Amino acid sequence: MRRVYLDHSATTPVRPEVLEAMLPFLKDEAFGNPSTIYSYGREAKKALDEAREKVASLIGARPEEIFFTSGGTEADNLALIGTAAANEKKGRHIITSSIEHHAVLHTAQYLMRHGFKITFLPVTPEGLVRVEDVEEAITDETILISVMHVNNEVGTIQPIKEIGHLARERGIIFHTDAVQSVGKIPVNVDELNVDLLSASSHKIYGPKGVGCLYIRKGTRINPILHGGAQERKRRPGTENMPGIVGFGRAAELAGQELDSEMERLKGLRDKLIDGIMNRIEDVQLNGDREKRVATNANFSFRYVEGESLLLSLDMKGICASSGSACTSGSLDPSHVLLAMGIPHEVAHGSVRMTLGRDNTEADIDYVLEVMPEIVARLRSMSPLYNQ
Amino acid sequence: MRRVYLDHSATTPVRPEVLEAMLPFLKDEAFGNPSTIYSYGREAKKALDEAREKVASLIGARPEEIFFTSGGTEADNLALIGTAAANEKKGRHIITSSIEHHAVLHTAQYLMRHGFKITFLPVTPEGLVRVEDVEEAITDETILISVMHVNNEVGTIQPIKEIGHLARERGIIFHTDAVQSVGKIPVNVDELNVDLLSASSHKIYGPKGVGCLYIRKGTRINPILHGGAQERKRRPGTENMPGIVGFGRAAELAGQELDSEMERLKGLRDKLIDGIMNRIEDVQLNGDREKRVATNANFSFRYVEGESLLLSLDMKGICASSGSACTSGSLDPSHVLLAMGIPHEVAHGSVRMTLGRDNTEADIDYVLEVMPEIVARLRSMSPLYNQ
Amino acid sequence: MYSEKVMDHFTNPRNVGEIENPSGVGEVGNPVCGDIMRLYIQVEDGIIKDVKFKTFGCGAAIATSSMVTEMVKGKTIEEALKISNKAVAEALDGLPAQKMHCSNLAADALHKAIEDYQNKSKKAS
Amino acid sequence: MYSEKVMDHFTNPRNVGEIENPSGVGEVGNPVCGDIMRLYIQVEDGIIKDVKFKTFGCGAAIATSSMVTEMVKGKTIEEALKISNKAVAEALDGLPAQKMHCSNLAADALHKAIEDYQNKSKKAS
Ligand SMILES: Cc1ncc(COP(=O)(O)O)c(C=O)c1O
Ligand SMILES: Cc1ncc(COP(=O)(O)O)c(C=O)c1O
Ligand code: FES
Ligand code: FES
Repeated sequence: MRRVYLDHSATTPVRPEVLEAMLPFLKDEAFGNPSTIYSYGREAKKALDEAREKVASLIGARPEEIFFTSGGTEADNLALIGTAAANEKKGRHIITSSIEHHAVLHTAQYLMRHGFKITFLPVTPEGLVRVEDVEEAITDETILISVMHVNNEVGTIQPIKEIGHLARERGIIFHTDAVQSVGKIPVNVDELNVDLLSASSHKIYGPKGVGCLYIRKGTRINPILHGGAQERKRRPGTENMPGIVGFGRAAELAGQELDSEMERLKGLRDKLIDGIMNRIEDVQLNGDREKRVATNANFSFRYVEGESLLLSLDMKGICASSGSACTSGSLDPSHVLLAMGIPHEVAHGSVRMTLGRDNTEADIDYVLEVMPEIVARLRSMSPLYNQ
Repeated sequence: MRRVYLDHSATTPVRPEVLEAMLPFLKDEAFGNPSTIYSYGREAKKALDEAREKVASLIGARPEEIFFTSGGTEADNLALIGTAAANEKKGRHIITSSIEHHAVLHTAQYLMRHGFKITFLPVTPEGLVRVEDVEEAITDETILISVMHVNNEVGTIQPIKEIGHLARERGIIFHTDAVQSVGKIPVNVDELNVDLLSASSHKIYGPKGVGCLYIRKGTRINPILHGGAQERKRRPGTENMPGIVGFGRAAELAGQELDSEMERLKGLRDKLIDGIMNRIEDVQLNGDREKRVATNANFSFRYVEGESLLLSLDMKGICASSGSACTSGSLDPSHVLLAMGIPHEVAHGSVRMTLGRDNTEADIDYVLEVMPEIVARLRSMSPLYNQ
Repeated sequence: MYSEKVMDHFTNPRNVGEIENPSGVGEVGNPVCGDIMRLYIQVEDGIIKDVKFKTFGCGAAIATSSMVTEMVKGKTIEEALKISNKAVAEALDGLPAQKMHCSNLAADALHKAIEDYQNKSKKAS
Repeated sequence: MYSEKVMDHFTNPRNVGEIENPSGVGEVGNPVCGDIMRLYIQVEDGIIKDVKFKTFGCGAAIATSSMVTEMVKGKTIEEALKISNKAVAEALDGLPAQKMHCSNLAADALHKAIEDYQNKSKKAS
């Protein structure tokens, strides 16, 4: 059976070039601890520095502003909790959006339980944060603004540059969760006016379990983990050398291929979106059509529930994900779709398809071929649907 | 030149069998996100469960009591901060020792800055915590005792079982940092009476960047990172699949070979200790000779400074580490040696050699051959030494 | 995640559809997730001769719907009333923990359909 | 971590040893890490004819000790007094940031040795 992987926003396979770069660190060739002074350790230190340069270069930062973490989640936690702890004397108000990833959302809620005031900004029906809303939300107490760059569910690109401009004017620290934008659209920390930026390796064909927080020089932030002096005392623990080296290589490749892949995937995505909309009735595209990353398509199929759609797709070899309540442990449908004002029952029938390097034109043709049957079959079982 | 790696307590190379187990997760064979429902994801979930079983089995725990983290440091932080946060209404007193790894020590100090009272227990000159001292330190406010199982610098094995017994009697949560004992001596959470136990993969020939916290069922503990629902809501973030699978395989192999390796390494270690003590004057062994892990030797060479000793060893292809001020960023010599009452200048000349799978009898012979020359050369340069 | 039995009933659900002029209809919505199921029964001489369903819901919801229709066909009303959520889940070789609530849909819809039938019968008599 | 020059001076340190009846001796302890250096000079006609050291310290401490003895040999007292910590570190192609304090040892010991020589000369004259 054909296998079509359309869940690249969930995770991506490690590229062969990346694995190759990692292998010496997974053998006894180069296993040293970079904190040690003997030759094994010095080799590791060198590799660590190189990886840091590569990641820095992808986002226009300086190497010493990159702090490796165990992933996007830890980077987000460090950004929010670390900034809150270091600046609480200045104020206890934080602004974020209602469509953030749980790594930001739940961390903000944690801070709320610890005496911080959090503004969760609304979004437009297209899934965009309004700069005016940010401006209005700012108070003298505001110490941090955290708005994601690209939304992981609907792929919308937020007005980070403009929000960053505002934050800078007001002297407020600005964080963006760029886990879904790095490697997919151009990201430059200076152009975006951000002080903190989270990225994750496994979204860009690097290994899982590694990510980083960019911290602009001079930004006040405390560590959230305590221990050794690694990562310039901001993130303790023996460095995940194979992971970090893999992340570095993945970042390097992502930078080289960014323009061409963006172009190619945009073509495939548009074909997918147009194909689905033309072939199937009662379907809507979620998220702004223009301000959208090239890899994301997100549909709601009326009268159909998302998990059963996913299972049906899986039986045809297609991997996708959904914003349905039934696939989420919490049994609430996607908070992102709800924040966009999409009714519960429509959100319930949503499917996200996210494209990547391995996808071809033929993959899209295949999806367009099987999707109508699947939807029709499920609708024929649905008590909500009347032909 | 001969290479002799004697820093296995710092980190170990990944075993070939472990790499083999990891490889499918570093290729596009099995890269799925275990939280997804399609087939790729289900395969990942299965591998995750298997790894959890293997790690659980090595320490006599149930799989659902194993929570994967990014390493030993995060496990220690989760144990201390998570327990403190969940139990602070019961009391704000924590007991730990003065010879803990920085991952515990600095976390305890962080909690101290946040209103917790911390008792740092002293140790005997042999580097052992006294059970009576623990008993005396307990108050009605005590919510957590954290004492490491095997010390990473001097290899002493602490009376965990007895402390655990005390803790259980008094209804106090008991954590042990077992990063240096798991895979090196038998560890069983029930026999040891522990509620929380930290372990790290890269110390047992698994990959860096992964570890776990064992949490006994029913133990009150809060997460320290916030985000997705992974690890039964106790540790969010996309799972480090290759790392976790590697950790699982490493744990399995460590369990199988524990007895035979322990016996073999004990022989090598005794040969090393006796050889050094016989061949070189003015040298002392640090740490109890009997209650000591089979892999550790730690010497203080009078009149010689540790870093220059390490550099000299490195030039002969020997990798070791030291408790000298000059190798530590902080420029204080090892807090462990100081806590054992070893004078600053003696601690300054200490070298730790930690044995592992790859070491042979011939390695020890080589070390015993070159060490006397090196020490003699440095002593001849030392203003403190008079032949 | 799902057992083979669940996947079988999901892929080839038995008794999908509607019954015209049924003896009873039960419709329930799952308050936890928002899924919906409608179940039709045709009763003759106290025996459930025919049963059909329509479900808007997850894989488990569809599979349990299908399974309950199989379990109930040919049973007396009394026997049918004894079919519990647990029994449906067990007949499917179990459901994942976070999906146990889905099995409520099917049994509840069945019991509502029987109630509807009994109410109608009372009125008729 | 260390430059090749540092490693060279660490491996083959120049002028290790003591001078019997030296013109001056300087001993300093590094308050930061506890390392110790002793430096002997032999002065003739205002020129440092010979110099020796003994150091208990890290690789950087030994290398800077060795380097400073090389730099000072054959220099006049005035020239020697101008040798700064920075100059020693530079002559070694630099030191890692956390090792810059080590270079203090060598220059300080030198200046102390000269001071000792000058005190002795004063007493003698
Ligand atoms: C926008 C966003 N932020 C954060 C994360 C968390 O990253 P990680 O899985 O590396 O912890 C993800 C992905 O899961 C994401 O899509
Ligand atoms: C006793 C002890 N605890 C904790 C750690 C930290 O483990 P990790 O390096 O995996 O963060 C180490 C090793 O560095 C250790 O030896
Ligand atoms: S019925 Fe909605 S989750 Fe199963
Ligand atoms: S002199 Fe002690 S660290 Fe260099």
